[in-house]
Amino acid sequence: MIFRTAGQFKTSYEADQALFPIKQDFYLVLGVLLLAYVVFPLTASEFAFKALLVPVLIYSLAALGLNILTGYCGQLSLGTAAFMGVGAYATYKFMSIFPEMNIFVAIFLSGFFSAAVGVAFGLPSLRIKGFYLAIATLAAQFFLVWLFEKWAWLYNYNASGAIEVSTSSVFGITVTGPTALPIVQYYCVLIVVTLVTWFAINLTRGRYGRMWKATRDMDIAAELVGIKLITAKLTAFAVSSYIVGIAGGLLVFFWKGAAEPNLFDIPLSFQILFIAIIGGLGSILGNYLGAILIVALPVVLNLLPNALGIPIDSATLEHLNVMIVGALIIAFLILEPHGLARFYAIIREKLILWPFPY
Amino acid sequence: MNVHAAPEEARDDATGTILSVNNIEVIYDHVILVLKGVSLTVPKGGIVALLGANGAGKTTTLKAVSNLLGAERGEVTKGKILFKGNEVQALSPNELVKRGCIQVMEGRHCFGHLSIEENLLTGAYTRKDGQSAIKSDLEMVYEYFPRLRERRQSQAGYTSGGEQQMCAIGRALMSRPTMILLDEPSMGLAPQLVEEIFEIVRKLNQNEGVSFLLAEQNTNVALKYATYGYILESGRIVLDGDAKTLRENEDVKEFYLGTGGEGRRSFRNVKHYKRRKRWLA
Amino acid sequence: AEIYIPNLSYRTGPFAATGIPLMNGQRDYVEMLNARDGGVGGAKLIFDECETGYNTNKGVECYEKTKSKAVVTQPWSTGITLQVLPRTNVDKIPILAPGYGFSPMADGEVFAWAFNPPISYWDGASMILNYISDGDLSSLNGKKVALLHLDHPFGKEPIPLIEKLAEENGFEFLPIPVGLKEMQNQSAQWLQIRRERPDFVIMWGWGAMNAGAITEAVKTRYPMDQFVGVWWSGYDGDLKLVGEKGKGYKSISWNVPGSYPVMDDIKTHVVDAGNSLLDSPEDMNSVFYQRGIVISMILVEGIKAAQEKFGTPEINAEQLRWGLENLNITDEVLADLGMAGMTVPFSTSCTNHTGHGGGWMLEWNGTEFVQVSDKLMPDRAVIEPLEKAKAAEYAESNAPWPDRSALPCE
Amino acid sequence: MNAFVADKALSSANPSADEDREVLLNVENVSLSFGGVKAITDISFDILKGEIRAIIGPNGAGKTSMLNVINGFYHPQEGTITWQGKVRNKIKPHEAVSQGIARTFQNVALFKGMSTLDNIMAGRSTRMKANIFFQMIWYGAAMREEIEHRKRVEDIIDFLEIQAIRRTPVGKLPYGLQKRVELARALAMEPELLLLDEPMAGMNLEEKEDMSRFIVDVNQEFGTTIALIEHDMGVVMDLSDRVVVLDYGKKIADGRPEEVQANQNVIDAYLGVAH
Amino acid sequence: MLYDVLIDPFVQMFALPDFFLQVLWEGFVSGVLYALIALGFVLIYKSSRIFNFAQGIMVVFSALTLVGLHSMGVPAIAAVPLTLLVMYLLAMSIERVVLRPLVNQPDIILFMATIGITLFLIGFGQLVFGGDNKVMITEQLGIPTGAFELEPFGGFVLIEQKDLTAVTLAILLVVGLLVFLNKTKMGRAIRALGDDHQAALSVGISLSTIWVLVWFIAGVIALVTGVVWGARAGVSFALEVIAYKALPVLMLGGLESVSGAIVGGIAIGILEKIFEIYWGQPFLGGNTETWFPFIFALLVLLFRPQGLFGERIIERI
Ligand SMILES: Nc1ncnc2c1ncn2[C@@H]1O[C@H](COP(=O)(O)OP(=O)(O)OP(=O)(O)O)[C@@H](O)[C@H]1O
Ligand SMILES: Nc1ncnc2c1ncn2[C@@H]1O[C@H](COP(=O)(O)OP(=O)(O)OP(=O)(O)O)[C@@H](O)[C@H]1O
Ligand SMILES: [Mg+2]
Ligand SMILES: [Mg+2]
Repeated sequence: MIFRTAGQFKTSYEADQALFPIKQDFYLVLGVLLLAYVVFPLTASEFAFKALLVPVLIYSLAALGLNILTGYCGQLSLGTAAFMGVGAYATYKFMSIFPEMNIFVAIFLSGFFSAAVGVAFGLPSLRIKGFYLAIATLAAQFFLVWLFEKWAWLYNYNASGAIEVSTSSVFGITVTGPTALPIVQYYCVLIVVTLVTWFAINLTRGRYGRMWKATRDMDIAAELVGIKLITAKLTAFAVSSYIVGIAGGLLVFFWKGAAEPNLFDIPLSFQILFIAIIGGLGSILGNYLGAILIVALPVVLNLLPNALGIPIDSATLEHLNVMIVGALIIAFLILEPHGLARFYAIIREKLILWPFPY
Repeated sequence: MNVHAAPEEARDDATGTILSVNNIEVIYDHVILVLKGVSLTVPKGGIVALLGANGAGKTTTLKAVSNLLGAERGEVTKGKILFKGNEVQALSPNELVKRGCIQVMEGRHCFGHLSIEENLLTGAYTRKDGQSAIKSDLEMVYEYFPRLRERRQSQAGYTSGGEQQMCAIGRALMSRPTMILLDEPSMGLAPQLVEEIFEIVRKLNQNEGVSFLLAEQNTNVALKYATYGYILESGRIVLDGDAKTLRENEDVKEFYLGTGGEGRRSFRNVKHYKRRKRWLA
Repeated sequence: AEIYIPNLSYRTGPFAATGIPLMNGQRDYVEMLNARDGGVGGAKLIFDECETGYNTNKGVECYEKTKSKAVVTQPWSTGITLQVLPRTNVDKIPILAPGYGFSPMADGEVFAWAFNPPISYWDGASMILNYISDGDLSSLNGKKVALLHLDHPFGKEPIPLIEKLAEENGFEFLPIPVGLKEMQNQSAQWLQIRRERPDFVIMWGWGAMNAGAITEAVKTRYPMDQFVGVWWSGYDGDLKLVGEKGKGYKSISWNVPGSYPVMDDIKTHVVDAGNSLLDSPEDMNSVFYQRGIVISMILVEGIKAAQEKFGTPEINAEQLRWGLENLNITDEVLADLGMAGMTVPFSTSCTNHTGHGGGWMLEWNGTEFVQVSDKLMPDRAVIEPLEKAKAAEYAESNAPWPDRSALPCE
Repeated sequence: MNAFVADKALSSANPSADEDREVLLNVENVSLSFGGVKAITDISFDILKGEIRAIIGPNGAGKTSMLNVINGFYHPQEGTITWQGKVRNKIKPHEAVSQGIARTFQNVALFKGMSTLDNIMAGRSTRMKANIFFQMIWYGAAMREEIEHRKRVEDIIDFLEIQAIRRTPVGKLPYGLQKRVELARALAMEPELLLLDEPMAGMNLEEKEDMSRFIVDVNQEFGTTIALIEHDMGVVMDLSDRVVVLDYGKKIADGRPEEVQANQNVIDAYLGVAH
Repeated sequence: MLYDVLIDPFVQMFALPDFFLQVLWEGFVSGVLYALIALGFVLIYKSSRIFNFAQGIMVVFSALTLVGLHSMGVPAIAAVPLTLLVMYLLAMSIERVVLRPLVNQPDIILFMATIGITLFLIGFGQLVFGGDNKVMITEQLGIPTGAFELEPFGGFVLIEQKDLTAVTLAILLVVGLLVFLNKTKMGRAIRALGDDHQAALSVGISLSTIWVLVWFIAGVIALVTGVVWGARAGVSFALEVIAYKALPVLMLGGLESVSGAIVGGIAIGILEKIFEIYWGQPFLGGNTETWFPFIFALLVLLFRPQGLFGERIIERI
């Protein structure tokens, strides 16, 4: 009864193509936005902001970027973290060359750098496919991280080789640096993420989305129906790296506060890939679900023994955590290879049909 | 010929039955019900055709028998399948091959990167009767399909559709089966080749006593070579009988042979009208 | 009363091999105090580990997780130290990074909340250079000194100082980085050493890198007596991998392994009581286990100082900051603690957060590390201006950096 | 198979191949080989504007390869192709599409993860221009364009009677419908020349009849020229205006269906004794 | 400047020929070791199109098991078969728990699953064996540890006996695998399986048997790899990262080619060393070995998208 689609007829293609063809979806999204914009900020603790809310948002944004490339365009990439790094270092350079610059402008401009780098490393995708391409993206991963380490100009010749976020403010409110309030940073990230998500939804359901999906599903056929593979693949690389780059900028400026090259190494790439896959390839919603799971899981696992009163030393706990995360990943893949988004879709489907089973 | 009333006791007593499928139900992905109680029997040394429209469930029936459903998230939820008198639902496909029942899959699944000869040799995977026996069977396959001998060293992925079809059938023969489940052997083949392949089916049937259960769209040819036929519509057997009787059935003529009424209709002048099959009425 | 002292430890990951003995030492000293004296000054010490795997990322998470209750943060990696450094000003939690972290942290006037006693990396580099040049740096003129270092903030720490000294004293300085992924496969680095034939190789290595380097050195036949490591490159476990062949390898250290009274207490109250995480009691003799004890001792002395000054057993983070700034660990104090000769005496102050206590050279004799030098001291005259300059630079690039007006020197 | 000849008389006569009709595509002395394998040897034939041209031949004769040559997926080593009177240079497949050549495939080549609607819309990719920024905000030019093309696509959907499956992911459709969606996608490209590679393989009679109806309608209502590969002789005889027969990469016959059917070479190589 | 970059490195190679030979040898040996890891990947990829990311951790895990068993007092002669048994059990559990339920899923899902396996084994391994660096029981296994010193061109080239052992083992493994894959029924079945699961099932090839077998062989290769790597650098979880070194090798040699693995491995080993020594260290600040192999393989791939020895990608429509 909750999901009744009957009686909602569309009389024009505009209406049929609206973002939420079904009213209930609209209310659901409204509810989620309300939660994110009003309820969480009122209730969350500092720890919740820093360890849960902000990371979930940033990771899901990065996963969204990756999903456009891998889930929509079918080009497996293992270099996400490096492209995040490009975004982060570009933002850092912008902010240190033009200290008065608005941080959001800097972040959105930096996206273009990572988009350009993404396109450069995406060029081989015109020849190379599948796992070969995946390994090739590792070239970007390793080369860029090496560059972050060796090119001292990037980190302003800091002795440590790390970049550190200085304090900056927008409209008189401190948004970055150690003195920025977590809730402010949360709102900053949330706004960016909402905006980019909306863009991504539009892109994926329009012409580009179709080109990407066609390339993913059968690239030869796509070419034969008139899609230029070069355009499809390179725009996917560009858009994906752009979003990923923004996520990188946010990661450093609104969450970590500092970063060394290592941060952008392969484990982060894998983590983002996990989120995209566990969430569901080729789905926007999945990124958020996946990020919630992957971010919350270790936090919960860490708190669990304490909550249950089981004495366990930190190393053993860590080993167990790693084991459990590994096992859970496998379990999730087995239960629903198409990810949490599919899970949600099935539930929704059932609700529409309810009370009939088929 | 009757409209699928009580098939069980009518056929199961026959001692000459090699395969009998009793009232099976198949579900894919836990939700998609595809076969809704299908029963059929194949007599020893018989050629039985399984006819029906696209998506009727022919392939599913064959895969249920050969136990290849698992890999596609499908399962038999009801009913029994007896091969040579033993229940086989729980067996793995390779066990079934060892017992002499092999499937030739729809769509020519050849091993693309293996040469034609290697493809054929994989067919002998379950055999334990030594190299020389396998060698001589290989020769036999080449006798049946001279084209394969010509292309024995080519990678199967680069051979044409017809050659791949021959390769798939030849590969099945290499296991020395007593029963072959043949899925759409004629699909995409030139008319001449279709006849050739069915001739080989007949030869095998007569010379080696191999039984066949074949799923076909090409009703014409299928009923020419088969001894008995079943017609499957959306997961149910709607009609069965001797090949000859089926050939003369008005409905079959109308809907499967295209020769109903005033002889063969032309494809150019098809009118759009919703026809109703009598058995569904 | 209870005092919560978390430790951002790493018993997992590629650096676990060297991390574990240190963490064990730290833990066991605290447990011993709890068992023997019921804590410190009437306050029980709650020693809690948060696992970082030497990963900066996780380290920062641990910092965030523990900071609300903690009186101190022990980040245990230069990378983590650098990242939490700006935050500690805001969160008002002292960093205790004994023998690691950012060398300019010595400048307490800039880094009010950070402490790296008894000695900094630049002090260490200076002491090593003093040792290999027999106290006369100018004798290195025309020679070549290589720095084989982990390509990580930790490994890069000594570079500015050595660069400066090389320029001043006319020796050639050759940094050779080892990437985190190459730690176990250093043949390219050692081929470079073979080609360049440096007169000395100084190692700033950690974890699996140490064993890899020593193995390669043996293979390349680099003379062991010209090969010197920082204190983190002097772990018995690493050298045991090469055994006899590593004979002559040296490592600077600010603790000397041996049997001290305090060790007996730990043995009776912790190890024998079954309350230690040590694999075997033998490991108590290792350099690193004992260094872990020294590290906890420094922290505990800070707590004691704060308790005395503020007259309360349950001190808070800001009070501990004062305590760490007013450490005075003399030979007498060490003797009282049953640690005479175990580590260097030092004292900290408002302007000096390191203490610059000096150290000794240890040498691997094939089975264990033994002391082979008198106490070595760093060249403070050279280091101090550099520290001041870099500290100011840091404050500037992290502007607005809080000054000490809120925490006037007393 | 005498029935075929008899049928011919019954069925309404094919429009006789008009000699002065414009030549749409001309293939001259084309040869194509892969390594050692000669797929096409020195083949010439033409396709007239508005006709249905069948290409038949045994398996491996090079029929599919021929289509691949026509739409630029393979590049012949020798020979020339003239398109609408102009000699065509080496082109990319997507260029062929913008020139007006669309096709379907022997093995269904739909975009399995996309809905029917999206598959067909994808066929219009070359005609859509809105830039990425308008796409992003889904406003202005992008929105207008999307709706305009959607209307065209809906017409095709109505024409092929696939309204009910608009939103279904094509991977879940039965084979027959997939073939139909593929046709719809090709039609969405609004081609001059439509290449159909075995559109009726694996179909039952009823579906073949439906498909035939669509092909004839496309040809007659839109005036689209069609090149058709098919193994069902009934279909070929009834639908096509002219037939070219290939065997082992060579052309062995070319002409009106009934001529070809009577040709001894064709009977030997392809139809078999029974026909 | 141009001279420094383009000519001088070559001049140096000739100026110090013994050193250059040593560089070649070191590169060759590293290459062989990379190839060993790559072999495990290839085998599994060939039989199931699974990109087994867990190969690296299997190397560590097997070596740790061996050393761990030995330290528990099991003599070397018994520890080896026991380790093999453990690897067999591992293969069996992976087949049962991971592969069987995931049959016919997209490549990327299986790839992810192997990352899951990797994490699980990292956690499990450290839990059981601890994280410290252990010494490989080289002597107990009878691996010679001395070194030969050659003296060409008046200089010296050191050749360690354990490296020679590694090379010999690698050659034996490669030859063995080639024979096994191309000449035996089982090998043919493995290759068939890689092409088409369903068809392989239909001709009676049992997926579980083959997968257990293949993962077990990969486990054996992992053990050999673990022993020779461990002999060089000790055994600890830091060894896990060497798995990355196998990836460019695979890319260069071709994901499903055994000979590609060894040729690619040696090519990459030698080239990365030469590049690092003569270009990377002097001009680029060193540590180029992390990315050079990838970039190099990438460039080669632009000309041969399936790698040097990979199977041609069959692209037909
Ligand atoms: N793996 C699967 N998952 C879900 N549904 C499936 C699967 N395989 C087949 N089906 C569905 O089951 C029904 C029967 O399919 P089946 O392949 O058995 O038909 P068929 O009679 O062989 O048809 P065709 O003539 O096209 O080969 C179809 O509607 C099909 O969509
Ligand atoms: N990409 C390719 N690489 C190598 N050989 C090829 C390739 N494409 C086609 N061939 C070969 O060219 C010949 C003609 O193939 P083609 O697919 O054109 O045949 P066809 O006439 O369409 O046959 P069918 O009716 O079976 O589809 C075959 O022998 C085939 O093996
Ligand atoms: Mg079928
Ligand atoms: Mg064809």
